[in-house]
Amino acid sequence: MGQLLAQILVNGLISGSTYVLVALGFTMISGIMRVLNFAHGEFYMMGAYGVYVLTQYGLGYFPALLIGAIIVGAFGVVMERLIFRWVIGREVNGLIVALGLSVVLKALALIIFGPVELAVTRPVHGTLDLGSVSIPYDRLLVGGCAFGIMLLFYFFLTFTRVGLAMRAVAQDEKIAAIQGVRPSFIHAAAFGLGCLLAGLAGGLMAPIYTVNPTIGELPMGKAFVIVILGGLGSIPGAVVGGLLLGIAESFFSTLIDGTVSAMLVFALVVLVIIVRPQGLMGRSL
Amino acid sequence: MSSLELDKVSVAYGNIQAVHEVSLSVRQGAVVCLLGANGAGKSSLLNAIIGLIPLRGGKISWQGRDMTGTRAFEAVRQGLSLSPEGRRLFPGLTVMENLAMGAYRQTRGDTAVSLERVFGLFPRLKERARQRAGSLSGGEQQMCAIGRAMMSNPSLLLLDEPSLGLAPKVIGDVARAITEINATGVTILIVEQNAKLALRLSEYAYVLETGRVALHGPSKELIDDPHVRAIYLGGVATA
Amino acid sequence: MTAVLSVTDISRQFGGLQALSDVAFTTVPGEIFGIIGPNGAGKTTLFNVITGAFPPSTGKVVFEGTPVAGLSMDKVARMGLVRTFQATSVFRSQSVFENLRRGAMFSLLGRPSFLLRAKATVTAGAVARKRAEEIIDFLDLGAVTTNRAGDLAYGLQKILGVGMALAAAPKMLLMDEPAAGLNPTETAALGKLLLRVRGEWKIDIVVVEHDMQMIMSICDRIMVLNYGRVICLDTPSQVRADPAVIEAYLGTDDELA
Amino acid sequence: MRLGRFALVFAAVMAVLVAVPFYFPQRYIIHICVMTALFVTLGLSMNLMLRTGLVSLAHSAFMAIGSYTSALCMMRLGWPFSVSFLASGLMVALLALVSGPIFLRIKGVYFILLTYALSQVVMLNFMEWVSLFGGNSGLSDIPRPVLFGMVFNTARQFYWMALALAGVSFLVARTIYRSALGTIIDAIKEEERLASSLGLNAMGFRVLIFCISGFIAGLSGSVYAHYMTFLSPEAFTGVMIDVILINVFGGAASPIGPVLGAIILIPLPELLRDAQEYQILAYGILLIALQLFLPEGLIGLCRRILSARWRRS
Repeated sequence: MGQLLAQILVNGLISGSTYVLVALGFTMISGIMRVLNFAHGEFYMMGAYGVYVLTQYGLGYFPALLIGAIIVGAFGVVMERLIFRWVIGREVNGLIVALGLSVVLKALALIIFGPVELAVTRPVHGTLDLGSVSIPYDRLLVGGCAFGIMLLFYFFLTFTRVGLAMRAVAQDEKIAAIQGVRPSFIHAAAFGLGCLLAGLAGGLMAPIYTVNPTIGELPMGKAFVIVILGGLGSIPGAVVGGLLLGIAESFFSTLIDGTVSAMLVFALVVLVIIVRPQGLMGRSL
Repeated sequence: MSSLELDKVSVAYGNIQAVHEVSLSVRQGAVVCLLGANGAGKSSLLNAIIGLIPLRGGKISWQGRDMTGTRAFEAVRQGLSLSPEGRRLFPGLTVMENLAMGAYRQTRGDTAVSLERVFGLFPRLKERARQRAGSLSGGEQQMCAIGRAMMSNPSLLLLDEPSLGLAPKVIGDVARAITEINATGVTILIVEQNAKLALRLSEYAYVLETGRVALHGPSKELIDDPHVRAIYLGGVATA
Repeated sequence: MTAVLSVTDISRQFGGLQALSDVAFTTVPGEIFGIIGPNGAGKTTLFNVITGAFPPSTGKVVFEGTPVAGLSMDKVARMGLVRTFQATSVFRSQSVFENLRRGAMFSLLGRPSFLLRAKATVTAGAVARKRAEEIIDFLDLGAVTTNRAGDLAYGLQKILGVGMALAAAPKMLLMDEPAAGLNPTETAALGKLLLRVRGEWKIDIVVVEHDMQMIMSICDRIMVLNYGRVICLDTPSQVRADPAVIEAYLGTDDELA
Repeated sequence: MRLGRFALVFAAVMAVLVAVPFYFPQRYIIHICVMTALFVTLGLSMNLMLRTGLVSLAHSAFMAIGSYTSALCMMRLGWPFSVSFLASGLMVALLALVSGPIFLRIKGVYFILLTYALSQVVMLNFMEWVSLFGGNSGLSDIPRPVLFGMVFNTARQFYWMALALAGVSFLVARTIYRSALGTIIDAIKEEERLASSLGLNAMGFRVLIFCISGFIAGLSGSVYAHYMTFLSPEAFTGVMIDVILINVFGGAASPIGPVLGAIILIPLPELLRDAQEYQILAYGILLIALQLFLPEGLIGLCRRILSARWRRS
């Protein structure tokens, strides 16, 4: 029983960590710009295609992951300047615009790559056996990278000037402005960074699953659940909510089955909403 | 020689006009206070000076530079700084981080100097440096807000209701700090509803009533003016 | 004399902050009761506790013998205790007449169950129109009945807001800073209006206000809050002369010592 | 009389629409007409939500629930179509009644996210509960409806059925908007706090509208199921966006908005089947452009033009 629990926990933490990466960007964008980026899953999808294309051109997996994510982030900045800045603070309008962008990006992927499943070569093979718990190396890599990225992101938010300004803008944009922070710069930077995180998550998951134009939908759905659980706009909430979701899913689906797990998780979300409508961690960065 | 000049400044929210053609001037190095009952337009005026609300009309200049239309994030580079009404700290950030935000436009070296100065003014902040600003007491929050405003090393400090909701003893601490700040050459425009406190701290006062200057003069003379009392306590105004 | 609104020993904490401590008062029929205090004294918190926006930590609020603390705002309004807001007082996109008609209609058709009573809609429609017309006469709004409420001058919007509350057929009005944002002329007009509301409509009023001039001139009794405590509860002339009140408003001399 | 004029116009439009299959007997055109009428219905159901100030992403799932309910009632329980049809609406309304008081406590954005999660869970059930819903391969051989002894098995008959449903939905929506209930939901959308302070139980009315809206969405699903005779979860992907787009494009401020939106937008992808990816691409760009440049939709544009002309004359 203890072994099973350990295995469930490890699996949950690994899948949860990638959920966190997607949810972090989503929640940060909504916290800072009051925009619900329903196209967030498509930035994840772009990250996966980025790795696919770049490795096709002979780049190694890790450089491809990094460069791909940076391109996704840069594209996010462009989208913010082009589209999203007009709907800042108007959550419903922002949502519809983002839905539109999501449709556009999926269609573009379909036009460029077709509806086929593309495979990215796995950078590592084999399985790590720790007595009773066994973890495939590629999964371990994803989990390790995801936690590493979370750590870097944490350091960025805590110790850099721009990171600090992002948190300040999320809490009180006007007051941040009178300290000399240019809000439009922070908006673009936060949107780009959020997209970069989603791109990284997509790139990390690409070798494990195949790549197709709709792969972003699932992680985005998870991100929604996570932000309801953790509180919209809350960074700690995204981490706690993501890991919680990963472990809960792993637990329920190992012991019962996938569908029941999804329903139980949904019931959990409804429960959280009844008890704490602002989410587990409230609304602050 | 006057340094902050407001010339017929008007401010409005939608169809509610908050400030009507207010003109006032503040001498460099002085402490000047703006009095008035609630809703008199005092905060609106400060917010307009720093660029948080656009002007409906009029002109603002600071040290001879035209500040009309300056956006909020540019004002700090002109030496302006505001400690807003209700403190408005970043509640999820620590005291240290709030102060760091105040020094957002400063270089690392200048930040260290400003920090020393702020900790000198408010030793309590040093003890609370790692605490979340939202968990501070009211007095500490006010110190943090003034401290944050001082971190940009401003030449003009705008203080909005620094005594609001504070216990009398803490008000004394804050008042002393304001005097100290002024002694280092910072010009201060202070909005207060605690009239006695404000008049004691300042050398000149303007009294606003429903968005207009109703009265102004040297603070010493206004302290005993029945008009001021009438504005606050609704007695029969004789003038 | 029976109490209309009775508030017993209300306290309320936020985190570590004691926003209200042991606030108590009782209004009598036919009274205009004022609540004042410097900024941050706890007026808004008290108002929110009375109107059920959040429950008190301890204490009771009783309206005409029924405890109301913690009940939803609409339910309390249907019982006859109607509140007005500082900022949002009208439906900006609608005409003046429609605003008043809504005020009356919502009090009559407040719950979805009205759809089961076929006649309710018809009678309510007629009653609402009649009430709206009455109030237009009372407030002398005849010249602007078809104007969009959002286009009215701010002072008139406030008057309309009072009219809408009247249309809801209240027994008592609870008003949150009705004079905020008004100029002295408008404030004076509003004060007169409140006196007429009490006189001609027999509606009691509890008003939280900053404007001393107005509150002193219309209230029968005034309660002064400072730091969440009642420091004075008396007639206007007594309140104005009370040293504790003067100190609360103008500050004390020993703060700089 | 205004009512008289409206009744006349409505009857005339319906008459023209009823006659469409006689002039365009081609099967694919009638298919498009059926789908358009169903989306008019669904669009109107969403319009009720939007008028109350709520964006629901659960309506595609609502339609799906209606479809499966109606199909299974006939297939498993052997109920007649008329009963199954009503059951499909009631099923969704019941779900709305139970979930509404919880979901609708949540304002704005959380409500949107939550309805999205709800729709995901619902669709997951259809996919995974194979014994009942047939999983990804879905349900096939759904029986054709029999009403008043008449078997509905031609596209033309379904068109009339869908048209009747759309017509009734339109009348229901219009009646609601023009009644006291309409005033109430407008007030809730504009100033909920103020409406409550005057004695309005805003939550009660929001739940009511959620139920009515769900009921209509369920009915549209029922007609869809028996028309297609085949159901799979996949069929409902994209509906979520379509139904919002219809309202945004047409303009959500009037019940005519979603009608116009559906009539213009639904035939488009069907007519250009060959270039579907490009169609979808154009769809997305349209959605963004509309939201940025024409946030009030066609109806809003018409009103602006009309009022500008009114002012000039």
